[in-house]
Amino acid sequence: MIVAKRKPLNEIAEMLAPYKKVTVIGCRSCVAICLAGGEKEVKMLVSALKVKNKRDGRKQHIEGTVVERQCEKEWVQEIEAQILDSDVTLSMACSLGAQTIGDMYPKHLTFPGLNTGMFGVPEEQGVWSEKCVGCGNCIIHTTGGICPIARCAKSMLNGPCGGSANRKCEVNLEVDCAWAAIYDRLKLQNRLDLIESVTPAKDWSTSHSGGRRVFEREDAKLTPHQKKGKGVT
Amino acid sequence: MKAGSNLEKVFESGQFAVTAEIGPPQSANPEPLTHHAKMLKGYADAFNLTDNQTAVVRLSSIASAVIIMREGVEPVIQMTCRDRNRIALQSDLLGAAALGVKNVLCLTGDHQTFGNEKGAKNVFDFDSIVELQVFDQLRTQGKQVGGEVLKDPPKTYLGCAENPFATPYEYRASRLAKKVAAGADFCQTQAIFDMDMFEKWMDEVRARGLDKKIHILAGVIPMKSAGAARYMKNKVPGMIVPDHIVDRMKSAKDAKGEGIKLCVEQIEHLKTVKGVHGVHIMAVAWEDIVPRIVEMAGLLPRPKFES
Amino acid sequence: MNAKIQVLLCKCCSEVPELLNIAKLEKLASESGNVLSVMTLDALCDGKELAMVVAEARIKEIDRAVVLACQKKDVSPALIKAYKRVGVNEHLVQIVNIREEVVLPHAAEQERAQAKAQTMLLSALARSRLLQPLERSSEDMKTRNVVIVGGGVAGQAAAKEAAKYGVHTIILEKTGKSVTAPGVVMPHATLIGGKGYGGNFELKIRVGESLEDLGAASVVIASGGGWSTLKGALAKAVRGAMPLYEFHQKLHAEQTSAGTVVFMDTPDPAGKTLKVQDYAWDETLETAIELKRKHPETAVYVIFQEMRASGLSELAYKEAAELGVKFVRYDRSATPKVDPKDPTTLSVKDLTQGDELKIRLGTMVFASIPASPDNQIIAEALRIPMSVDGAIRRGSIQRGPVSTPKPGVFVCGSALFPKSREVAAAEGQAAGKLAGEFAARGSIEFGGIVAQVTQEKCSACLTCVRTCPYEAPFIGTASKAEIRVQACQGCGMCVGICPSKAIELHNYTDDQIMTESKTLLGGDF
Amino acid sequence: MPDTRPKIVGFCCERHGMDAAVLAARSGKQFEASVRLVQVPCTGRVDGMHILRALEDGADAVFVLGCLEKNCYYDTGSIEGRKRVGYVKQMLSELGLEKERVEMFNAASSNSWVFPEIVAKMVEVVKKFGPIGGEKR
Repeated sequence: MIVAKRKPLNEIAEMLAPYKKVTVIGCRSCVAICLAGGEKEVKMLVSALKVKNKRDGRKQHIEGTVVERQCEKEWVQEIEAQILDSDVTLSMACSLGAQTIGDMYPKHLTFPGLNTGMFGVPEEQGVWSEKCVGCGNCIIHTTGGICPIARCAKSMLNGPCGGSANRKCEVNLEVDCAWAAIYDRLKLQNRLDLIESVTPAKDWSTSHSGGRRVFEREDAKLTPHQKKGKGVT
Repeated sequence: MKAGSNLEKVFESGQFAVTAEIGPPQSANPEPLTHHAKMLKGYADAFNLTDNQTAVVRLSSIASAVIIMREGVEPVIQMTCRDRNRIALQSDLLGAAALGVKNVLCLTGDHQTFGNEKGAKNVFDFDSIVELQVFDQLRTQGKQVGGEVLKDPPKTYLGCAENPFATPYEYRASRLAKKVAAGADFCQTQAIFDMDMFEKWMDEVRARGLDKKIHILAGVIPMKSAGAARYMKNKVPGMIVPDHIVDRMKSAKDAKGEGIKLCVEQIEHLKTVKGVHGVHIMAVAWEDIVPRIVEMAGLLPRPKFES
Repeated sequence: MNAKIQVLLCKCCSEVPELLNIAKLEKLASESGNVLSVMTLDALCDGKELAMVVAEARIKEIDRAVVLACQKKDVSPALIKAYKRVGVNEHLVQIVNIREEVVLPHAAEQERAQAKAQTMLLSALARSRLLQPLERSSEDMKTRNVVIVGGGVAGQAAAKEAAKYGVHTIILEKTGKSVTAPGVVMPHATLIGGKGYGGNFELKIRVGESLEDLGAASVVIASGGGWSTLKGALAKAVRGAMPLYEFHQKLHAEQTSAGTVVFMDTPDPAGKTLKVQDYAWDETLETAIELKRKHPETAVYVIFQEMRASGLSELAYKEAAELGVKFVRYDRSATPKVDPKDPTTLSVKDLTQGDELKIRLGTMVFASIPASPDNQIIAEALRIPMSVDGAIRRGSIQRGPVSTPKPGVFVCGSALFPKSREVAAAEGQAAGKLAGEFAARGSIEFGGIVAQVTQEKCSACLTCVRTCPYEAPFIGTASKAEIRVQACQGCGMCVGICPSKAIELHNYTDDQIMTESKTLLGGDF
Repeated sequence: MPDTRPKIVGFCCERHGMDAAVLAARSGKQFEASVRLVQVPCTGRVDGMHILRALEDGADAVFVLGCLEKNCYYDTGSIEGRKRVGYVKQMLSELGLEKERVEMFNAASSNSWVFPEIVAKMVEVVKKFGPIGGEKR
């Protein structure tokens, strides 16, 4: 899932300072699960900002609300009035949610309350770790199910670098070397032959490197006839 | 003098500058570079060496610069942000300076999907404006972007490129202003075919007083054929070729001759545009024609300075 | 819904009126919304005035009460019972501790005390209006089985005690040794899995080679320590090294060999695998005394870093010394060593005397008991926590010294930490009593103040599932969290942590809590 | 001039937290009348929002009082409570507000002196920092 982290509150307060009426919008999907932008965080943020305003003697109306999935127009539409009634919206969703609101209401100001971090796995309560960078061309069937692109600091394709010591990454000694883990996994699976074959240069055109990506499925898309409102006449 | 390059001296002396482009070969053979350098020597004040232009792998621009310098020709190296991160860019700037390269043109770079390595992972650690800013800080304060201060900073004359014909047009003068603020000394424009539009942009540039802060080299491309005109009109993003020019090339009996004539006319006109301090001739794969155009445009002889 | 509140002002045997103006409080109460009755009582706790209270409640059709008195425990049982008779739900009776929160601690500040009492009254009224009547339900236990894991000293004592409550005791003994206990004893049986909650556990057990299901009303963990896992450099270096337990058995069977006996705290003196409190000092001392009594000629050493002989065991220490047991204290920086070339000599630097001792070894006995590796399986089967060193972890002492955090699961003996047979037996008896009592109830009561999920808000993030110590929340068939009310203890931990604010605790909702604090802050200070 | 006095809210668990307050009173201890207690079943029920909202509603300082961590009636409740308070402290710090205004305490019900100490400590905090957004009292 998408893992995000709340921006430092002083940064948020500064962003919002010039505006009289603020709506804070959370999201019940990924960011709720990663404890960054669900209803609880929204309510606490609203309250914390109010305490700060009280201290600074600033008059600012702040209210919070939450939508099911902020990255989808239909859910955002439900709170349209609340959004447009404010001077600025602080999105407590990932950047996708913030951009959805921004795209829907281009004149309206929408600011990010979170820093969107990564595709992460909730390893345990309160710990999320990056395991995919969305390169668009998955190879983990050849690497024991462990992604070296995301889990190796150098995204190496052909085994561990020379900096690996005690099976830890040279960049962060707390982090396991991805290739040590791959080795163990392949050994366990009796597939160590794979470590001998040279993986050639990766085609990055499927990743963000190839430009912004849009995935489409023709069979899933609604035809103009099916669309409500602005269909064909 | 920032770097004391020939180009800088031309600009500083207030004379109308001429630069031209030399495309490094798609091979390890330095011969084409030597050939062009010999042939073009004395016809332009400095020569641009493109940096894997359109993301096609070519002999590196720094190496090319050194090769043409052996022939007594001054290079302007292009440095794009596509293939190098800040470590490599700063390192190459130092390396180029050490090799005697004095002019550097900062570019973001064409996306690799246009070239012959579509599967490449791009870098884009910087964009061209950040690159200018970082290089300017490096040359003036000797300070790296990471904060470390170097003993002997590079002496470099910094250039940039700007395209008055790319959308949104309203942004274009602002982009130039940002590049000026970031430290650019000179600017090469995209090839100009639509003079009205260029002049409109120049109006805005002058209104902002930018022409006083940066030397603008107006870009021109001599065309060999009507096909080339059509290609540039339809296929090259951010290029505007008005119909009358395409038509003129189409109806010409001697397309090459017409192309040269057109280019010379354009240069004659650009000389009259206030704030334009020179021209940059991009004779893509037609470098041989540069001497003739320069001569016909009355830009000879090129100024010489005591070194 | 229109709340009909009765306000009771207890004078607490006239302690209250000495400081507070009761008339003012009465006036404030009667002028507040929804208050239909205000009564001032002399002493609510003596029960004499209850009839009057409920008579009035009946007439005024009162449905809730705010009672300004003392601590809840002291006034509520009788009052709640009385109110119940006139149809006032027990969860709508709110006790405000005016005596201990105001009258006693602010005796010198009449004006401020009065202001505080008034604010507390208003706050309680505000909260009272938001309260909901709650019902409790019960569920029959499907079995009266008390399952005891482990047939050692503690397990046997537990079975014996539990059986007194007319329940069905079942001992799971992992070995084939004979176990003397009432009820069923299953040899070669271990607990390997389970689900459910106190009153209705469904356990999975392995008996020999086969897997079986076993229902249980309550469970006693009496699985002992990990004697068998004795490891460490010294244990390996010395031939004939053994755990205390084994030596103890040998001593009883008259099978000890001649020569010096060294009792040492741990086979791993430099390691960090065991904590000092894990050493069975009581039993070491007892064994050393027994040995010295039986074989006075045997040289006996006790080598230790730190001895924690608890309570009366201090006397055993004295007795052992008098019998000639030599005590040697060493430091972790100079741990006792055995020369690999001569594994019969132990060198140790005596911290007290300062001299280097060379002891010729006969038998070496280790007093440490690592936690049993079985604990892991047992803890996972019953979904209870373990301590960091691998023992079964006890719950709050408020729930009793042999209780785990999970209702219906009790623990005794060395499964908690190493201890002497006597203490283990006593603990077993205690655990057996509680487990027997628990199972004998025949039904479990639940409900009232429990958590409830608003499923539309739930993101199924599992935070509640992971946080709850009682496994009350689970993700149900609708892929949303649900609360297993039978297991819910009403602590509200899941409520406070839910990132989607999808859970509320009955009568401690956010709204109720924040209304209370807001009203409290609204008054004069 | 009632507004010159510190305003302190304490969220107390109904186990050791409340019991410690009651025992203090029964032992004859006197403490500042500025403290207002809100009873919760367990400090694990406390939500950062409750604390922040109390500050918003006029509290100068807020404390949470639960069982000792190793002896929490609900096993891990006071650990949860401590974490919630810690998060609010972090939020206050990020905003440049005094994190000392919010504190977690643990008490044993058998301890009569700890509650008055807590109140005294919080009163000191308010004396030091004054009300939020006002003159020092």
